[in-house]
Amino acid sequence: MSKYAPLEFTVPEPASRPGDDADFSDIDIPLAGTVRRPPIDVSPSEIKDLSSTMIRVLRRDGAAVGPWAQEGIDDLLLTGLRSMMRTRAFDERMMTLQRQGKTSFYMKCTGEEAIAVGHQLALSPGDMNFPTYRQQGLLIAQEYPLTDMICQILSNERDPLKGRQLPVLYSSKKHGFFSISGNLGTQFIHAVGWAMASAISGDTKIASGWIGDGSTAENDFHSALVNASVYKPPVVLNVVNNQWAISSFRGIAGGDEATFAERAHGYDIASLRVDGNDLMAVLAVSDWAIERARRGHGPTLIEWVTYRVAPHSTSDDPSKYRPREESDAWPLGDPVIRLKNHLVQRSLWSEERHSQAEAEFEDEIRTAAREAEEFGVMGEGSSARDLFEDVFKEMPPYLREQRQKLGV
Amino acid sequence: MSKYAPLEFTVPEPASRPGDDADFSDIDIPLAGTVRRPPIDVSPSEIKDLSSTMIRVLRRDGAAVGPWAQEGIDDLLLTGLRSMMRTRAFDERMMTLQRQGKTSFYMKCTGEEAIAVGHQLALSPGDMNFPTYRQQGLLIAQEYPLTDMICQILSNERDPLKGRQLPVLYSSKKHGFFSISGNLGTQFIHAVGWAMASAISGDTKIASGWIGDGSTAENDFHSALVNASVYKPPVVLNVVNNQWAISSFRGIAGGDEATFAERAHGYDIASLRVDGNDLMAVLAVSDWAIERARRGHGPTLIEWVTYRVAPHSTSDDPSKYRPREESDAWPLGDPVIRLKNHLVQRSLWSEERHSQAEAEFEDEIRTAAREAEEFGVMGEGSSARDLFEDVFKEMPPYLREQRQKLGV
Amino acid sequence: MNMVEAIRDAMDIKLADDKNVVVFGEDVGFFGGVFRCTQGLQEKYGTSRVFDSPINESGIVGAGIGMAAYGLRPCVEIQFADYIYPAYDQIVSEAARLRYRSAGDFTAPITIRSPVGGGIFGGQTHSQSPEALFTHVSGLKTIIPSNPRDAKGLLISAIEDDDPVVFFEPKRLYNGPFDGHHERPASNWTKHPLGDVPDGHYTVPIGKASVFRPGRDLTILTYGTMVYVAEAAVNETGVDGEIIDLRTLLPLDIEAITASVQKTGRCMVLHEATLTSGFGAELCARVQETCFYHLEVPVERVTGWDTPYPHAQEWDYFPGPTRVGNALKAMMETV
Amino acid sequence: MNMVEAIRDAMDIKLADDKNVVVFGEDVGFFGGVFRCTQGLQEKYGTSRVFDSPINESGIVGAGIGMAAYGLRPCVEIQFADYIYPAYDQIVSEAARLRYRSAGDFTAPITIRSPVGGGIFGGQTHSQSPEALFTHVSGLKTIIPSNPRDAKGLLISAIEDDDPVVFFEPKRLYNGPFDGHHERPASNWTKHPLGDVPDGHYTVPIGKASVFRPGRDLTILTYGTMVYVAEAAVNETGVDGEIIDLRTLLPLDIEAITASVQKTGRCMVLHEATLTSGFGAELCARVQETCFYHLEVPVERVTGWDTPYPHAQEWDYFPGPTRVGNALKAMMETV
Ligand SMILES: Cc1ncc(C[n+]2csc(CCOP(=O)(O)OP(=O)(O)O)c2C)c(N)n1
Ligand SMILES: Cc1ncc(C[n+]2csc(CCOP(=O)(O)OP(=O)(O)O)c2C)c(N)n1
Ligand SMILES: [Mg+2]
Ligand SMILES: [Mg+2]
Repeated sequence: MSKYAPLEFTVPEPASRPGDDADFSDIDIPLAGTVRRPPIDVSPSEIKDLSSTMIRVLRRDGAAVGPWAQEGIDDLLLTGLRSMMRTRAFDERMMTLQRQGKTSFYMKCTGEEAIAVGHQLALSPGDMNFPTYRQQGLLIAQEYPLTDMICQILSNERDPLKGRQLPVLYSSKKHGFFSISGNLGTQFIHAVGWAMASAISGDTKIASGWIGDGSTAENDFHSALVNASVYKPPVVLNVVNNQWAISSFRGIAGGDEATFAERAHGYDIASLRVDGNDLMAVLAVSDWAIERARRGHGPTLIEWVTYRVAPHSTSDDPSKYRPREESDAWPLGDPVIRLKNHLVQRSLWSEERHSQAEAEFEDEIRTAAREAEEFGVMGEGSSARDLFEDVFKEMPPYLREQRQKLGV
Repeated sequence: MSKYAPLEFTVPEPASRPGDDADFSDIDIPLAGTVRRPPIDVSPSEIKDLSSTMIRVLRRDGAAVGPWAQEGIDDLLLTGLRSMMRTRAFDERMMTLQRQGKTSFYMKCTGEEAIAVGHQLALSPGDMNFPTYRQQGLLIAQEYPLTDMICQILSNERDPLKGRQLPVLYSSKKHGFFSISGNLGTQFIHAVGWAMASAISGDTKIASGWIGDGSTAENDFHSALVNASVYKPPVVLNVVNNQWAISSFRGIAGGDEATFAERAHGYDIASLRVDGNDLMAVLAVSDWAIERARRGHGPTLIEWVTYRVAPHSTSDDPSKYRPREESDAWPLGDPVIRLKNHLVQRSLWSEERHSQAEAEFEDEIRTAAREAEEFGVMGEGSSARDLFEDVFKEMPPYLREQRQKLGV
Repeated sequence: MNMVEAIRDAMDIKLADDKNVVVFGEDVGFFGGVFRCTQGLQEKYGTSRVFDSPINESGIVGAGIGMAAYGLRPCVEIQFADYIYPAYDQIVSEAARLRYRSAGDFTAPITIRSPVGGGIFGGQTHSQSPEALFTHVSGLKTIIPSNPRDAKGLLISAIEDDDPVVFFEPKRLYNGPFDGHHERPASNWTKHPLGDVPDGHYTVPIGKASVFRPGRDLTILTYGTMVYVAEAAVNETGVDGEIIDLRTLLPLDIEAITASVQKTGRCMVLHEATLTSGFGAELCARVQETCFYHLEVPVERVTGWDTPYPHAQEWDYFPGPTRVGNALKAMMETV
Repeated sequence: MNMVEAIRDAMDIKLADDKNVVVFGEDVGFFGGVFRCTQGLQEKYGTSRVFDSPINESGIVGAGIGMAAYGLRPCVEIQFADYIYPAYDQIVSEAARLRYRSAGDFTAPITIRSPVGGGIFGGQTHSQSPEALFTHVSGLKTIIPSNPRDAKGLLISAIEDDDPVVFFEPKRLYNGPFDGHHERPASNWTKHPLGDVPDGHYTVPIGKASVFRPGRDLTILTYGTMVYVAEAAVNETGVDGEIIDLRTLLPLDIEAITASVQKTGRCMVLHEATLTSGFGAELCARVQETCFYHLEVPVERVTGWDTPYPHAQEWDYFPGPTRVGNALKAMMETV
């Protein structure tokens, strides 16, 4: 009847599902050291190519190469390695606590440690992160007290958030760590607003916003980019592309044919795509974007390419939706091992020191956990009185009445 | 103290304000006929350049040139000219009605007529537009009864929308014209959803979504693009960039350094930027995008570059925020005059026929208005009973009771 | 059958008998939903009928409205009701208004499913009960079933309804009736008569309450999880409460409510949502309008407090059987 | 001074005395707002303090929250309350929750101004009164002034408040008190005592109602435009109604309400928003809780109907003086 064939509806599918072999052949990975490093005041339109490639520093053999390789940062690299290792050890310990029924819920960042750790090391005191639930590295890299973190996870008497938040949704203004929302994406525009405020106030502080690949689909991603585009505030917009959003792969967020970094083009925002499992690349690109922002050259969006090795959370079983061995096949490797290899090659580190450090961190965290558990687990020690505090600055009479009704 | 200078906050400003000379020197206009015409199944990444230029067919001297110039469409061009003229005459008459206090409110599309008219002429019966308030041309180009339109504007006894909507917020399923929302942007994702439904149903119909430059900042713009990116449904996403959104210029929507067409790049959606005051370009590009969609090659975003000659609405006074003579300086000219020149040059039309047609349309519309006014003006003749209908398909008892209480 | 299975069964039946029904939302496709409500449906009906959506709640509802305007009947999932707010504009300004503003020219028969309520230690963003934010919106119907049998029948009704329906599923009831005694072992639906779900197609009418437990002393107006909390409190206090399970909040079954309260002369309103401007306020207002001269004591609201839903203090927030029981006794003591 | 001028004056004073105050929203910068509330402020304070925002309500509030977390005090405008829904998630999940979820570590002292109400022939998207959708949200304060003097003092209080405040401005009152007699010539504020606005800085406390008109027969609880409709109805019927102008809906001045209703024994609740789950429901519920034994007749709600706000039938929807007057008389006749 019609000269046109019936239309078809297509839904993108990941390259592999449970039972298939893992397949990452669709991910193009340029050799380390091959991507140029533009000046920090470059105009966004001049670096569009940098959103479609991948900035990498650490070569497979451990050498640091190319224009993004920084020198004279040995101490920083050692700190980075330690922070990544501590983050990983922390995650492992917390999983154990969850299995022991001491907390209801936990979320690991295994395989993604380089991103938060490296970025935090590039920030300055007073700068503000607007994180998601997978940036524990931001706190751990700056010596936030592990006991406090665990008290929050256990929702106990010493929980800095007084039992009000789900485990892992930390908040610490002092550590430049904005209160994590359980609602995805909302913080991205907060980061932009905070950065606008810094500029309005003639300050020199910058904001760093965080979002997952899946959450870029949320509308707040757009409001953040539109406002960043219009006012050019000092903000770094980090997209952590770990390939998965619970059970849906990056293609369900429209990140299959175009990269997430390319989203920035239409907004005249500088953007870079980076190997997120390469701590040296993370440090160098973070430095670049932070300096660009702080010098008044405006926002940068960074796509950090990585892989969510862990289940989404302790409530998730990824073997239901992706090949079990997918994470082993992940072509960018393990960020801890890659940095270790570099440092060992340069004799700044050794296998023995690595094992020692592992033991040391395990110990440190076990001690912190023990200390924290003394104040209760699974909500023990939280006070019903706290239920009514902080709804407002001053408790209005009707809330006082409700508290009385509860008898606390 | 700090090695960094205090940050500064900047807000984009238009090139000229009241009292200044109009200035459009920042708008790059390529010569007509110089932009290539790719095949309809081209991949979005191969035509990124077409979002930063401007597809134009009608030369200043009236000739139609280049790969987008279509031949053998003389009748269509004449229909296009007439429809544009009728649209303009309609707007003028409605302004008069508003000044006479017969309607409370009106919105003109003066200077933008080519876009809706041209696009409608490229659509097929059964296709569905999701318009804004400035696409009256979609209805007028397909002989929607003017009396019905005016009855809606007068909110009278014969108002097809029973007095429930603000004037100009038409709805006509039969004419492929989705109910206009007073809330900006919401319809863009509806268009995508409708197109998804067409594909799911194995249909051959396409949807056409409409949004203004200012409204691209709304979050629904993003949800539309994300869903269009993921499912690649048969939809054309039209951005009418008329430079202004009430008092704010395109830069406040982030459309100053990047074009609105470029927004599509990060979503892997084909996009084209077009001279919206050139009916031949509108026809050709609409054809291309509609055919692309209908053949299953997915969505296209089109930025139509034009200028809002009229005040935002009858409640607006643009001399408060832009130079009074700005519209005369608009470099893309008047769509009616440009097409007229082309047709006259080709002897398909003449100044006399033009004047005759003007008189004819004025008459037609005056007659329609007179007819419509017989059914009441300014809400006269609307029924309070209609207040309670159509809240739901069946009126629930509590609404029946409320109607009784009102005594109608 | 538990409530998850009942809900899945309803979608399964509608997918099978109406080719215009489509099901989508975050993680609902291959994976079958984080609460498994759509498990197996994609395999059975294909990716054109059951599929994953981007993480964009506004887009889920917005695209659904477009599909509905085309002629489909989308049944979409919002992963938690706490995440429905990004879609609020599409629900309120678009789905709810489309029929009215187009004088019936376009309609939006969309069903929006979403788990509500707390009791799963989910903190403030996995526990909310936002039903009152929808009952204020003209043009929407709001349903909250309390058991598998109603859930299936009401969900079929919702999908078949020609208007937009917000369908809230009390997540604490997915696996079993829950009476608020969180310290006791959880019970499950297999042992409960309302877990006995008829096969095949049937409907439970929208807008009709059910008398969950007849009684003479006092009427308890409630819905969702709180039905079982009310039951526990009645059993524990010996107050012979008549428990009305509203099932649909809008349109409200005012006849059933009035009949009961006029009989008992006392009325408690019970919900998990915060007190102020909760749906309980509307119930109070209606009851005192229709039963003023029958009321012996003021209508009493027992609800969550006017605070966000806390994490560790969940059971201090939750209006459990003790709090309900005390209120019941107090209401019976008042002269 | 009219209400627009009073509101502008409040922002002017706060912009001058606190460098952390910033004002932004759609068209509020160079142009001064579609209702002219910010006219001249950009010229006076510069584009860093007063500026246009993109047309993205969620972004306006979201950026405002980020700024507030930094230490600023944003006072933002949503052009019409009908367009606040896209920002609903940012208001509910973020602004209202930030202090609580961070245990006071971060706060969001943001003021969200927006014109509400109908009576301007604006149709369903320029007329809504969505206040009840905010009073259900813990962590928010909601204000609706009814006159220039209160508007200025309350807006200064709102900007100085350390918590998020939703500040609704009845647009029909911008230019003059409006009693619902749309067929009569409009009056303006110059002739009204409450249009006499003090110079300089002063505050009207949040959470305190005012007795707009004392009376003995009956209490009318109302706010915004409806205050004048109540006054007209009282004058026209001769019922000696005590009109309480609530001014703040949350926190509610329950003491003032209780004192009045216990005195009069009769209570009408009057608002323009739709009936079901409107703020009137909460008022009914509270009144019957605190004044049950004083009430001689049921609390009566006179409100907009449960329909979208129509265009042509605006005055059939609007609860005008006739409808209010009839209800007043009926309430006095009931025994
Ligand atoms: C508004 C909202 N919608 C849905 C959810 C449920 N949810 C929690 S995490 C998640 C996936 C996020 O994926 P991504 O952004 O890629 O982050 P990742 O978990 O991979 O770090 C979803 C859907 C939520 N928390 N908030
Ligand atoms: C959600 C929403 N926010 C704000 C408005 C008020 N408003 C109506 S039209 C308009 C400007 C739109 O500009 P643009 O999208 O460029 O379209 P144009 O008027 O130029 O055709 C604004 C802000 C609205 N109608 N809806
Ligand atoms: Mg992810
Ligand atoms: Mg415009």
